[in-house]
Amino acid sequence: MLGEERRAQHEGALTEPPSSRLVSPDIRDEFGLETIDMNMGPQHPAMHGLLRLILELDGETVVRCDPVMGYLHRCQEKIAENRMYPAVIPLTDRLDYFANMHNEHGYCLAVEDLLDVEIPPRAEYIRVLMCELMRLASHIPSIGFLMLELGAFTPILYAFRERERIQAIFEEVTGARMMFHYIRIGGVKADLPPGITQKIWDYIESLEAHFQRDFVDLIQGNEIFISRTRNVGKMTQEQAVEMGVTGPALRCTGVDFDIRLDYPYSAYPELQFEVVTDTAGDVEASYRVRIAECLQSIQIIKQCLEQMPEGEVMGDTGRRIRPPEGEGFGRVESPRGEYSVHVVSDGSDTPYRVHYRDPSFCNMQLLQEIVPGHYLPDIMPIMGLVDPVSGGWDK
Amino acid sequence: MTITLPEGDLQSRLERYFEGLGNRHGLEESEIINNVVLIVAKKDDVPAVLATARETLGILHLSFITIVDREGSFELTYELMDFRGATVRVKTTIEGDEPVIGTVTGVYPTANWHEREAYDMFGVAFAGHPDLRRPYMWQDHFDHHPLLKSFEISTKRTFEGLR
Amino acid sequence: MPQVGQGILKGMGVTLQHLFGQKITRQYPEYKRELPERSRGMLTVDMDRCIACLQCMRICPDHCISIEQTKRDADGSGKPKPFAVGFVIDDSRCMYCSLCVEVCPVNCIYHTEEFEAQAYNRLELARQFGELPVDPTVDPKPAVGKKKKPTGKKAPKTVEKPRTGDEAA
Amino acid sequence: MQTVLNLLEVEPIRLLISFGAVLFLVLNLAAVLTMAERKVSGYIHLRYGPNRVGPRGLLQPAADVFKLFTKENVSPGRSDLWVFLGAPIAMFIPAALVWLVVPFAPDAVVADLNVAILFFVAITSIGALGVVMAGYGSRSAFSLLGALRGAAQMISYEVPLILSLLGVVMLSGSLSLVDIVRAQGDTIWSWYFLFQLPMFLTFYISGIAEVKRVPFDLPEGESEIVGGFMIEYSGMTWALIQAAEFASMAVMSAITVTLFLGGWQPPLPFLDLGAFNWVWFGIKTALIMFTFQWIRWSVPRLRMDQLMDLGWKVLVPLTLIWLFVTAGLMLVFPSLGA
Repeated sequence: MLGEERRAQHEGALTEPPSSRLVSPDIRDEFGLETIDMNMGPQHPAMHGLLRLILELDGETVVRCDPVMGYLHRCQEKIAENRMYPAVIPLTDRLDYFANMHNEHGYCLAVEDLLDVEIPPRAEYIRVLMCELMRLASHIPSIGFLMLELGAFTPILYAFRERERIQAIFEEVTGARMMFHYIRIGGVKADLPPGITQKIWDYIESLEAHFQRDFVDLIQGNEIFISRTRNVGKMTQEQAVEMGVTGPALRCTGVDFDIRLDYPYSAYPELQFEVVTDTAGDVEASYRVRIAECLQSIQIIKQCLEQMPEGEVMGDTGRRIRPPEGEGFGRVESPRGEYSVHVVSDGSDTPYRVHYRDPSFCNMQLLQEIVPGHYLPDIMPIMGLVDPVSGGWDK
Repeated sequence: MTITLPEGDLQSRLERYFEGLGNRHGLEESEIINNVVLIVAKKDDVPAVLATARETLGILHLSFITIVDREGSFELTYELMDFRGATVRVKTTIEGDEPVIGTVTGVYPTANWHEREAYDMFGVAFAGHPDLRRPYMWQDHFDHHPLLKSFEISTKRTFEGLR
Repeated sequence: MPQVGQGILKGMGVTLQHLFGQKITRQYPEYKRELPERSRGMLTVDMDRCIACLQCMRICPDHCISIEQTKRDADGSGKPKPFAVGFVIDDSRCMYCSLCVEVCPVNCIYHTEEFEAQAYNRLELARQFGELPVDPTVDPKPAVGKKKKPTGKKAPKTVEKPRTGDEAA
Repeated sequence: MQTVLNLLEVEPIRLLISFGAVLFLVLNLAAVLTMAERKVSGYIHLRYGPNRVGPRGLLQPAADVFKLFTKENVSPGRSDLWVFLGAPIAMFIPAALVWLVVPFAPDAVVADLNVAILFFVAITSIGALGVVMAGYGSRSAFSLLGALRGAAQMISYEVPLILSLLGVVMLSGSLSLVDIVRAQGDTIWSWYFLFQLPMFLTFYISGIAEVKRVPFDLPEGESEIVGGFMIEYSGMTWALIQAAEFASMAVMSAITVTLFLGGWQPPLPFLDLGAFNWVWFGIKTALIMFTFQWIRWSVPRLRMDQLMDLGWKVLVPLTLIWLFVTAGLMLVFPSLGA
């Protein structure tokens, strides 16, 4: 009984008249046409994580798209309120599990903002080095996912080969392949192990050697790829900005906003790199932006390895981290966009409030906006454009 | 349609925002700290302050909305970014057990989901919001708002008795 | 489209190269990769060295360590000291964050290279180290002491108070 | 012994026995092809593919069949059961029937029909029926979309498929596949794929579309409509659909080889193997099937409207133009015709 009631209420909440029908209601009634309601996900083979899209279809054209989240919600913000400051870092790893390093970095920046602690330069360089490797390990699979969604299975395996090799580097440096817990408040956990510099250097060179072949030649010129992605998910700069989109999804419309340059943090002011933009604002443009950002990341990693200073890797935070009352903000450019952390302290050794602004969550608003009017198969490339991660939007 | 990003150097922009917001609205407090313009506004002024920021001053990006439960009152932080290094942080406080504040979705459409999330987690209602459903929690039969300090979580082991 | 099919043929060339290329699969159960020095596997405890300071139990974000503490004169010095009679690590909860390893003052808890834990029952994953078994389902002492809420005064309405800094660090 | 061989001379018995042999071949071919598919995909993906069951994983198909036989056959609660269960059969039978007219070697053909091409065209069209039955019977939005796509796609691609056959028919002057192979001669440059290159490409592309493989696997479309018409199938019914897919893929390659690549004919006269010429047929068919798989693991999928554009706006005009060119050339050089 409860179930029936719940379902009725639920349906009532979701079946408001859609704003833009493609066939006008009069014609629909006259010919007795009906739209199909379809649930895409949460257990959909190509869906990014546990997302449910409630779709209203007119034939194969989407009339309304309503993302439903919460299938992976762990209330990380509440858990963080009950953990000591250092013990929150391994939890942030679980947020956006394709960009763990950036999550840790954002949280640590926020707490360091509260503490006013001096970070040794070597630690800053190691952080940047790790974050850029992480960006590679996130952008390359996201290109693979885009292709997987278009029906080509092969690029994802080449992409995961690269991710696997980067993870091997991470394992040597941090001790874990995915949930690193490496960046700490005040620095990093440990110095780079001996010999890893050469390994990273070798890996970067081998990646450069076959990057063009495996991720550009295989994909970029393919006529089917072009016809599936060009002008799909097209958005204007204004739309993207209004929806609060950041990251490659914003840059592919031509807005050159990159936190690394505009709100510099860590060692980025000392490094040379460009913000990559494209003008088209469609799925193909976002692919090109990601490819170019990978190349930029490779350049940043090389500079980091060359300019790496010597010295300590941990600032003096004291044995027990107990920031004064106040607020701290940390903001990093994660592979998906702006990742911000807002930490409120009440003077005790657990945070009073932690708020994560995850790019996956904010970018997903785009779906409601740009999916209606596209065909059903176009939803998947648009998901590749937005590239959300389940752990990110569900916190 | 292209957008125009703000011009001028950081300091002059910060001062422009500071004056632009301070002259139009009766602010409780305002100051510039590093690259942040910190504004404390009255609850009812917030949509107007944000409208000024968006339309007159051209600050394009609403980064996030944070709510802090101060047990008895709620503290809201609206973080605005102009894409070029300056940040405007608007703070306000809502008193009372049934907090209501005006929505800013008309000014910043991206606030839509941020406000939904805030409503879900704290029960802060946003008057005039077009679609105030809960994004995370169950849409019905769940009357709690988990991030309130009064919502206690247990440290008990969750699999007790599951075997 | 002047060069129809060129891109597809180029892509097919790439896949053909890989068809005859070196394979990268590791045949897992037969071939095991050597783990790096820092890799974090399942935890283990050297009970002889443990001084039952409860640091690891407090810091653990998942509350996966439970310790039963008594006073005992273990080293025969005539002075009873804290002694861990029961020590359980619940691997079904552990997330290998190594916080406990870092706080341990005598380095008696450490990561091994084991990572293949499996059981039919979640409770079987709780590994006992002490003399007495500890029930992992019973709530351990809260990792954070009863703190929260600075007593007496109400939390400030607006933050950005001048930072004193003496409390930090 | 002699009497048994004599029995083969009796037409109905010969037909039955040879049909049984062909059915056996088709069912085994499906198993072998799944194996080949997985190996090829594995090697392209830098993996090894299945390599645990038997030497180098060669017994994997047997294990698969055993698993699928023992699996429960689940049908959705509100499905139209007879239609639901009939669909795999309706898909499999046409794929198996076409083998009746495929000439493996000069005399190794079950039924040398003089209208074999018509038979082929008619039988492959039935395949669409199975797809529609599957989509309708399983009562799921995804299935229905898949079936609609499948029906639209298969019917649309019949047109370029048939048109591209006409050039061959005009050149050989016969509808019998055996005659067509004979007419192509035993040198690689006299086969029809050179002169009829646009027709060959059209036939090849529409063949891929007809057997619903990447880049034309929209009815399946696992990343958008999950599994399309076959989403609700499990166990042996699913296996039958898979077998039908692989059998139709094999039959499409065999027909391509027969029509354009000289069938059993050796590429050069001195390579003639006499009674073993079916080896040439096998090699060519395997090659075509490999290209199917190679394409499958290299390219993404088209969208429905682009698929239709390709079919109606590119392939149909192309075949029509080349039909006129062929006819004109045959008028000018009468020696081209058979």
